Amino acid sequence: MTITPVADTTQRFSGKWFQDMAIRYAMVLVLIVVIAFFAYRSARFGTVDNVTTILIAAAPFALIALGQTLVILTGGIDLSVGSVIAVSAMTGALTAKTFPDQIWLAVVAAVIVGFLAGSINGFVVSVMNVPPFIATLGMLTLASGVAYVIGNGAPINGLPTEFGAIANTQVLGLTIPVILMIIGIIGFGVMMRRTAYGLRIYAVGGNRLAAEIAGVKTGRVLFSVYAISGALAGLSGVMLASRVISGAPTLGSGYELDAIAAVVIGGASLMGGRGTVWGTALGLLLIQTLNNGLDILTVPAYWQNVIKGVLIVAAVAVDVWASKRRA
Amino acid sequence: MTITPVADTTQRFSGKWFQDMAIRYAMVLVLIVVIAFFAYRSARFGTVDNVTTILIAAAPFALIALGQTLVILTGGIDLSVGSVIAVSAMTGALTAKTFPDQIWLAVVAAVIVGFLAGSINGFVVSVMNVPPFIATLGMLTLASGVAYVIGNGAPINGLPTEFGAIANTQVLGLTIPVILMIIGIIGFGVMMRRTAYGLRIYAVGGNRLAAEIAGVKTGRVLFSVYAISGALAGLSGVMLASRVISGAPTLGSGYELDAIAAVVIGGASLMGGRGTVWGTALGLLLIQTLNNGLDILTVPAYWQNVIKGVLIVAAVAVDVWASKRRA
Amino acid sequence: ACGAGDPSANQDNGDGPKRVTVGITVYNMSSFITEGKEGIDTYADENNIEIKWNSANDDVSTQASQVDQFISAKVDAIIIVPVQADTLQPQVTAAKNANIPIMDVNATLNNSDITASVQPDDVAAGEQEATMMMDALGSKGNVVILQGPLGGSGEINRGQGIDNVLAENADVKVLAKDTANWKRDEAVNKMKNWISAFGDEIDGVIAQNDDMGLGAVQALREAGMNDVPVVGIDGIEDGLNAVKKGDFIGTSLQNGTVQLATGVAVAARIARGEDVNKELVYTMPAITTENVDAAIEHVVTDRKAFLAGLTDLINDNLKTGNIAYEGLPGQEK
Amino acid sequence: MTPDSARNGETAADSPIATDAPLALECINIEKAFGGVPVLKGVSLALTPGTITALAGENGAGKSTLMKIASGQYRPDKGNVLVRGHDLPDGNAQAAYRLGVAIVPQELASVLDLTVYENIFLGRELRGPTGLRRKAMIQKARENLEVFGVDIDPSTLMGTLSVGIRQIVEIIKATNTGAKAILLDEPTSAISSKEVERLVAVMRTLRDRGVALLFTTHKMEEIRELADRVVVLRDGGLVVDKPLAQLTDDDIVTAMIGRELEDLFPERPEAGDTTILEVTNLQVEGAPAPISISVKKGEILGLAGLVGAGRTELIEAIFGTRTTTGGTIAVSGKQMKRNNPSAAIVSKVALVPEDRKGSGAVLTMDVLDNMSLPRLSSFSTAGWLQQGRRRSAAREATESVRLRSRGMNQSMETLSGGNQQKVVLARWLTGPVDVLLLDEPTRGVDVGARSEIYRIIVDLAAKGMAVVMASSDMPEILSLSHRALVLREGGIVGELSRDDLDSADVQETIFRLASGQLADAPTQPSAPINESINDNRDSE
Ligand SMILES: Nc1ncnc2c1ncn2[C@@H]1O[C@H](COP(=O)(O)OP(=O)(O)OP(=O)(O)O)[C@@H](O)[C@H]1O
Ligand SMILES: Nc1ncnc2c1ncn2[C@@H]1O[C@H](COP(=O)(O)OP(=O)(O)OP(=O)(O)O)[C@@H](O)[C@H]1O
Ligand SMILES: O[C@@H]1[C@@H](O)[C@H](O)OC[C@H]1O
Ligand SMILES: [Mg+2]
Ligand SMILES: [Mg+2]
Repeated sequence: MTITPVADTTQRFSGKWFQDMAIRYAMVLVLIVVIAFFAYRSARFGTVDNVTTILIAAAPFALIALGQTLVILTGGIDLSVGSVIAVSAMTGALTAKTFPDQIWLAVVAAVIVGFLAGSINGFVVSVMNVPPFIATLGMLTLASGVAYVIGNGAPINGLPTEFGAIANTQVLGLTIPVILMIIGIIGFGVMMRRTAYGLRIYAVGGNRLAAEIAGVKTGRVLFSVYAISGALAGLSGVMLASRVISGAPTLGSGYELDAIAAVVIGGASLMGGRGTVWGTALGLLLIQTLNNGLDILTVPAYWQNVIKGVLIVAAVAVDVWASKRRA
Repeated sequence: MTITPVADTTQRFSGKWFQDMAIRYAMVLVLIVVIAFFAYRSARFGTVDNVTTILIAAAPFALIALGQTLVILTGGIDLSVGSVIAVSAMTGALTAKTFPDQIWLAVVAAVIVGFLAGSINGFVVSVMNVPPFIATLGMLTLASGVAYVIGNGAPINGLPTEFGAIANTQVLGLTIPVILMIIGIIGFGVMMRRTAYGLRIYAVGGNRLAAEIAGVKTGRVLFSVYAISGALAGLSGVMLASRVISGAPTLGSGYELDAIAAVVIGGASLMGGRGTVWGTALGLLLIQTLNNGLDILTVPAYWQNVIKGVLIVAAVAVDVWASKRRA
Repeated sequence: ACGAGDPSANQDNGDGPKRVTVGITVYNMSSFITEGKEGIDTYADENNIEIKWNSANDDVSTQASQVDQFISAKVDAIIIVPVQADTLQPQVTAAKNANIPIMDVNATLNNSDITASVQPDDVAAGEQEATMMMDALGSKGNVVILQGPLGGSGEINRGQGIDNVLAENADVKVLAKDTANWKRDEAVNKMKNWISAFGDEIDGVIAQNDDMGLGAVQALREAGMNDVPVVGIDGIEDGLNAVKKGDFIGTSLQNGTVQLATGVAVAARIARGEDVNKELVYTMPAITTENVDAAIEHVVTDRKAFLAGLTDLINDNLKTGNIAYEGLPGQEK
Repeated sequence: MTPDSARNGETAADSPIATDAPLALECINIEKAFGGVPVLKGVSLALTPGTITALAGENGAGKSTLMKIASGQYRPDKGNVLVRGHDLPDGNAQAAYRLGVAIVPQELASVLDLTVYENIFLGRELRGPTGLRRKAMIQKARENLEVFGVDIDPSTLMGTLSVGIRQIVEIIKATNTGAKAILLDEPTSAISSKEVERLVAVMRTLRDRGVALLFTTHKMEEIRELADRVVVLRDGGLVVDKPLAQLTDDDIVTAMIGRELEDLFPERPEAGDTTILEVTNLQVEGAPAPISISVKKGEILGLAGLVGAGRTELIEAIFGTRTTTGGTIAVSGKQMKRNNPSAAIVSKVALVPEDRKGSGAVLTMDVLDNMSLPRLSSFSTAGWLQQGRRRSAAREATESVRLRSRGMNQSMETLSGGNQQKVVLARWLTGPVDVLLLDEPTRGVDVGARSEIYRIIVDLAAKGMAVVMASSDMPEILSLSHRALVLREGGIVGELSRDDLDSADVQETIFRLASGQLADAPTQPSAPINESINDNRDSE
């Protein structure tokens, strides 16, 4: 065949390669511009301390954004993560209060609760064929209710200080949630590229029927991504609660939008099949950098919203423009 | 040809007819069960007064749910309506305060602001090709910021009582928002069935390329649905503000989720191309009936969430099951 | 403002007070409200009052519908803990027209048709916490301020109180001021970012409630800044503990159990046609290391006993007019 | 016919056949590259009113790209398009439509959630004072469908129809717009010869009215029958542009593939004796009666029929993607779970579906990933992909079908249609298969590759596989099958042995069986073509 010799060179510069580069490149560029602006305006922005501050704030979002990435890749959406964070945080706090000597139990309990909530989502979506938006909206409402029920309407306070150790312990200068975030991004990034499971997720989102015909057990794949998303929300919830040593039923409320935004800013399509973990990490970084930088410049909250709204759209518009140009 | 005589019967009992019936029927059934339960538990539920209360509560949601239906039919989503309500309410209130003698100006100003916000969404989606989720999430953030900026962080109070006339005047026993809701549902319902514009909205959502090569100005169609959604949110905003005679930057916050839920419960697909205005009206009625009935039974707020979450999923699950059975 | 039903219909018939129904709509089930609800339930049980309870999920329009429902259900009195000040005018008018007394409790409605009010003095609370901070700083230094949700009466009035005090302390500079929406997790990130921006220029943190103050404490701890004074308002469990531990220089106790139950007590009296003071102000006692132990008993450790004495406490308070009295050291009837 | 449509018929018929009018469509020096790789290298093409031009070329030669540029879907890098002398604004499909260009894309662009008639009338809806005239549109759509002998209810949802019928609907849509230039990208790939015949008649009628038509096909007979002029692309360059009369078949094929073609169909070795696939009383949901078939080792069983005969349904039912309510399926004597595609794959049954866009390929993924999907577990150890192993297996399989791609990492959606088809077929070649279910296996595949695929199918059969092949391509059925079944309305109406298939009048026999006629050759189209093809763009 004539193509074989050409293949090796073309492969590196194939449409997909270019597109990938363009997508990453444009968003990275936007991020660099944003960072440069903040660094120019404030000498404190670039300090190690402040980078740590950004990472710590990003960590709980990163965990749910990772789960959300998998869900969105299958063409679904998980609106429930915010509430699942609340219910897990409450569970974790309650467990810690009940077994103050076995703090690890709080983590286990929170993750299990998150996993269960996610599994219900997965069941409702994959077996009962309820559209993910409704299934997880139902869970959003339900879990938020349960979070209040657990504390009988009130936050769980007066927790043992050891509970704070979960999120506030430092290893090599990084707190545990930050480490989990880094492990999570690398782990899921590699998983999506290097494992059969990752490939199946892309296939289910790209074309469920075609995946089915190619022998993928699409129901199982669907179920699993929601379960994973739930478990990660559980982990995120207990980390959040541990950081402020309190379980509140309002914890995490509204986080789902930020998580979904990070995924979509990162180039994923809500129709499924398209997107990467690295993209999500970028999107997350952009949002968190904006939050931090605007606070540092003490821009009032409502102007922050105005600026953030415009910048997020602009960033994605640049990205769309770039990826079209270079395709 | 042999079919001509058969045609009339097959058409009425064609797959689509059955499917339509099943979809409507199942959800109507669910609604009837819910209503029957509340009526059985509370004598007050079925009173004219209470039905009026439900309708009044439903009206502002209905307006945005109608716009949302069009947007979702094109395969998009409009997350910004909640904030557009806020910014329009603030505009309306400010206008009423400035021109207390020309209350109608407040309505005009609010609708124009909503329309402008929607037009920006439409432009960003149709011309700049930014995914609707991001475009309208940006507007959600931006408009919410602007709403605070308008009142400089505070609500606009001390409005002329005439401002209250907009939403609280009764015509034939119904308030103006309720009448707008009824006109809106019928008007949009008929529009989607009877006009070329309606058909083209379905086509753009079903397959944009197909519409494009059939000469449909898909960009314009896309633009228009966001503009309409924005204008309706503006109308909804000024009605809300008038109802409580106050403009607050938090007005409407979170309404987008309820509106989208109504559309999806009504059988629309978030992928576009599928759904009806009647379905949306049903979905809306279900949500509002639950809100009202659970309040009347004074079910504690958090248990209300638990129940609502389960029931919404169950209703849609029944619907999915039924439409599959009968398709 | 009056408008309660005719007194003749509300006479005691036989033993105990007549049974009345009070419809209550609250902005949301915040922890403050949840705690208060316990007080309400306790008081209602012991005083032949039926409560219809609705939560508005922070939505004005929902709250309007809930008031509509109470009116059509012909309750004997309505209590509103409003989502937003200066709202619900048409609904209040409708209640008046239906001869149903209507009250605002915990946050103001600003409406001349309101029958009665039980309100915290948020301006005084703001002044109180700012004064504590001035004392701690020796009226010199830089502070940051964490605000409640913008536009809410809590934020506006406490902010006013803080500003009043700051106006008299020219040597204290406000480095930054922004909302963390009453929330601990929002406050910790906001504070962390301010620490990035200002480092040890920050000499004190004024938080408009305890939750945000506690978030600030966490942020300071993470940054290794252990001697920056923080002050809050509310006297929630963790806030009181923070005072005890020295993480807070103080707080102001807004005992929801007392405040909301007082609202119900007033509503019932009006519904029964009894005479009662209709403009009640709850002045939050300052909590410092001096009296924090007693406060902890009332709010946390001895809550059962406190609830058992609630009816008597409120009935006494209504006679003296100091509805915030709960027998803390330093408090006077 | 309603008076209404008669009037429209007249309007269209009135349009003069202008012999010295400007060219209907002109492409001048078109260049286009994707990601730096040139796909069209300066192609010029002129369509004269009242002519039919065939656009031929191998898979990936650039035919569809050229058509997309001519219809405003793509922006050319260089060069421009003139429609009746007017400049076509770059990449503006709506402008192209308004200037009178209609297209039937290769990857059908139907709105699946709309009905057949809504699809046909989209963009030029019939409107009255009270809004859409749905009844009138239904009536007209029905007449249009009759031209092709398709008797479906125009109110049927497009999404419930098979690809063949969708293709017909799209042809109707494009040929009824009153366009002056009509581009048909492989219009015959999913329909049987009977419908092709109708299409031929329609295209000739349009030509006689002065419309310029451009069509692509991989079938020589169709070029012979229809074209006035033939244009051949190779590797993005124009290699032939001549009147048909000046070209032989061999000229065309040689121009296309750059070499001479050997025999299209290989020799079929005898089938074996052992039964591999045994389908007993399989009740397909909605079918009139249960179906039984059995296929022997090494046997190729052809399924013939008209569009909508139920071939696809039968094949899907066996594989498990269409619900069956009774009966048994056994592979090599072992009972297989019904309604369960993964069980089918475990039983070494493979399916190449008819609708490659809907159910064949995962367009968002690249070639390698699509190739590895069916055998992921054999390409991974403990869940980890063995890149080397799957890459070499995929490369081997794609080479055997002569895939033209820019490497394994090219995204599926940027492959040409025929090359996508090759991937969907080739992905099963990376491991053992006992029963191969093929539904229109060479849909859109060029002659060169087609002969490869036939060779592969015969080789696989020779190695002991049982093959069931539904096809609308008559020569394919006749020359490849050991045995053929004719289906009609979801049931088997005839069986033809190898001897029958070799007999001279076999085509006619199949037609008769397939259309339920007892005597005579294929009938005339049910509605007179001349009157039913008209400009429906009358209501704006
Ligand atoms: N969007 C795109 N991005 C990158 N490459 C593309 C894109 N579209 C087409 N190509 C490439 O352009 C070449 C020509 O494709 P085209 O679809 O025009 O071929 P074709 O002649 O129609 O083939 P077929 O007979 O298979 O339909 C192919 O190599 C294809 O991979
Ligand atoms: N009378 C009819 N004429 C044409 N199509 C019909 C008719 N009745 C039903 N159909 C459609 O044809 C479908 C059956 O077609 P199927 O795809 O199974 O057959 P096929 O022989 O493979 O046809 P194709 O070649 O178009 O794929 C049915 O599901 C239905 O949608
Ligand atoms: O003090 C605040 C209280 O007044 C409000 O009602 O809820 C939040 C509290 O922090
Ligand atoms: Mg092609
Ligand atoms: Mg078929």
